[in-house]
Amino acid sequence: MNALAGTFVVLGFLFFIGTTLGLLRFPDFYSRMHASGKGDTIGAIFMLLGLALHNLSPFSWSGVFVSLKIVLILIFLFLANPTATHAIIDAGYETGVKPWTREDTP
Amino acid sequence: MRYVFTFILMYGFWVLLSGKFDTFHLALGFLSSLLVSFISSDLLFADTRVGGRMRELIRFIAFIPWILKEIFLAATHVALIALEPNMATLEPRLVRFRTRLKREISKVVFANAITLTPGTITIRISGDEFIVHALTRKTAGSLPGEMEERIGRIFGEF
Amino acid sequence: MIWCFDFIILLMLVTCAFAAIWSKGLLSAGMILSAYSFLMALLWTEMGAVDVAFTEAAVGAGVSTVFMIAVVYHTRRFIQPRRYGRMFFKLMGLLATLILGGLSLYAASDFPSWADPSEPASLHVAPYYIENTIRDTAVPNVVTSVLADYRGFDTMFETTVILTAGLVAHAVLRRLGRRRDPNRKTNDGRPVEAHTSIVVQRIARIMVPFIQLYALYVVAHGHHSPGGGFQGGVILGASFILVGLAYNIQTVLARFSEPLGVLLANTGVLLYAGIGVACMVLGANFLDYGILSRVLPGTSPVMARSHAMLGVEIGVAIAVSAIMVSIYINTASKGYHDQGL
Amino acid sequence: MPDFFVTMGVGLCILMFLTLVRAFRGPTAIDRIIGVNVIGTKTTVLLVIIGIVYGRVDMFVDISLAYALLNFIATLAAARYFQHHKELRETGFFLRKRDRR
Repeated sequence: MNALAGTFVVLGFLFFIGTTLGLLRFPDFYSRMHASGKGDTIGAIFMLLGLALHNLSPFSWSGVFVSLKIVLILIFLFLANPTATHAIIDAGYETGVKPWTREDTP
Repeated sequence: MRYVFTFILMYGFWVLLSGKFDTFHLALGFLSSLLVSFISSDLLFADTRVGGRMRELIRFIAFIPWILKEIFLAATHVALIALEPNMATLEPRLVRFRTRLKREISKVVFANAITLTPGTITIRISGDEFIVHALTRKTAGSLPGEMEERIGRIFGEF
Repeated sequence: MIWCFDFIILLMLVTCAFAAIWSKGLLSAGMILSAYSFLMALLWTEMGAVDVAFTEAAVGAGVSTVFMIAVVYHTRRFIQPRRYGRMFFKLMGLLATLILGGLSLYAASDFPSWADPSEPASLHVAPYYIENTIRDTAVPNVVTSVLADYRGFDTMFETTVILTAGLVAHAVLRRLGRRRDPNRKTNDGRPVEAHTSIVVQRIARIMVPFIQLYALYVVAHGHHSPGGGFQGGVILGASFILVGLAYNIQTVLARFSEPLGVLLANTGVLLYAGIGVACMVLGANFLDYGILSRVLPGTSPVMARSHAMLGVEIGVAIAVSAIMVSIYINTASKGYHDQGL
Repeated sequence: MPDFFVTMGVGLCILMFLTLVRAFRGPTAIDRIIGVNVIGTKTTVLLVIIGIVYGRVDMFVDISLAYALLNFIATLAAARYFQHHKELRETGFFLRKRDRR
């Protein structure tokens, strides 16, 4: 059980690294949104799943409830994160940011 | 009807949060759920016919593993692009297409699913038209694709 | 190993503070202060001050950033360079900062060092609270019993301070009897009301009931876990702010009208003070809850204190949530209560 | 096992610092909002990790849940600000330098 939890946490951490790199390296804000919208959600999901599993390992009923709460956090992040991404990118489109395209580079 | 459903949902949420089963806390939960279902049950369920929603909910839960797999692929894809030395496959573009989905809830689920899956983010929904930002040429070609079909089937449109 | 957390978070905090000062745009400064609040919450948690961290989380994520953005919405976003006397003002600012900072450092040298076991507070008051909370009040969370019972008088006046802040915001900002043209356009010919995507609206509608129930849970479980009246009230207010952000101010006012808001804000404080007065009527001191066991059926004085604390927390929650919504509506719509952020 | 979680937490802190770099550098205010949003998600996870390190998850998970529920309110407010702002088009603040006319 612990090994599985550890694997999940490490996997989530790798996704967080990918997010951060994407956020720093991508050329315009639309593509940065790709990094933050997806990488962050999946990273948080994996990490929280791992933590919930780890929390179960000495089994107790209060531990089960705490794990269920962690799963609730995960569900709300799953709802809220793409929505926030969509809201920001919609706002950027509204203010007239031009997307970066391959042809722009000299 | 929607009061009852909101109340049941809220009471379940309360028990999950509280984790205490003495009379005092259960009674407090009863009052709180009553209050919330009184204030904002019209937010949770837009129309009063709630009964038919259960089947959609079950189909939606069955849809979740598939979407998780897609998100996993998507995140790997973006992370790999971010790791490339000069990001050669990066070819961002805007895509416009019309959707066949009619109901608001299915459009919303579709938009969030697009946002979470390979290299695409929904920018705007105006009526039937979706404007989507795609990260590479390959992902731009794959819209609307299989996902629209699946979501349409969940919410009983096709 | 824990010091690594401390070190990185403190480093980030200082960087955030400098960045917020340097930034030319007010909105950017607001966003950086929002990040500052996240880091602050992390630091409180890491030091074990869970209730304070909860307050920081609820206030920082839920309302304070929204208030800042609402204020910036009605001001010019960028700092205008001053034409004359720039050097003079800067030097005066530097001088004032140096004097104030020196005085604070001088005063700080009188404080006991952090977590010193021999300081007066940890020798006399704190051990009493820690040892006797369960015996006196049957409340496991010491912070709640200190705030609502042992130091109930302070908390009552803190709630009054919040009420005053809400009333002042109302008195300064609200423009009664004036209306703006609902069809007016901005400079570039677009309608004033921002359009919001159906995705945001639908998800906000799903989230709002859960946020509200969570707020009530936080109020009710202040005795056992972090949280309490203030945090729960802020979260409850934030749920109405979310409705306002996803739809518009009219929608909020339809649910939470202005007279109702004023009524609730005052009712909350009155509930708190009323419990105190009820104790006096029964012949004990103000806010001495133990005597209430005569009125509440089937309770010992200890349980009466516990239940009275819950009543007090509910009062705080009602007042705080009403005031948060009222401040949001007033700042976002410039006091016209029609359109805005 | 606690050492493993402390390492993960410190790693997340370092990632937060890198994200802060994006939040400070901009170049536009929208980039800062993205940065702050990402920091919010990381905070949510980090709070649970700190809870596990201290062995009191039941206390810390509530704060984390509050962040999960409230984090997107601030983002939404900022996005709504940009949905509608007069100055942006006039000053060309969002365009890259060579697109400004």
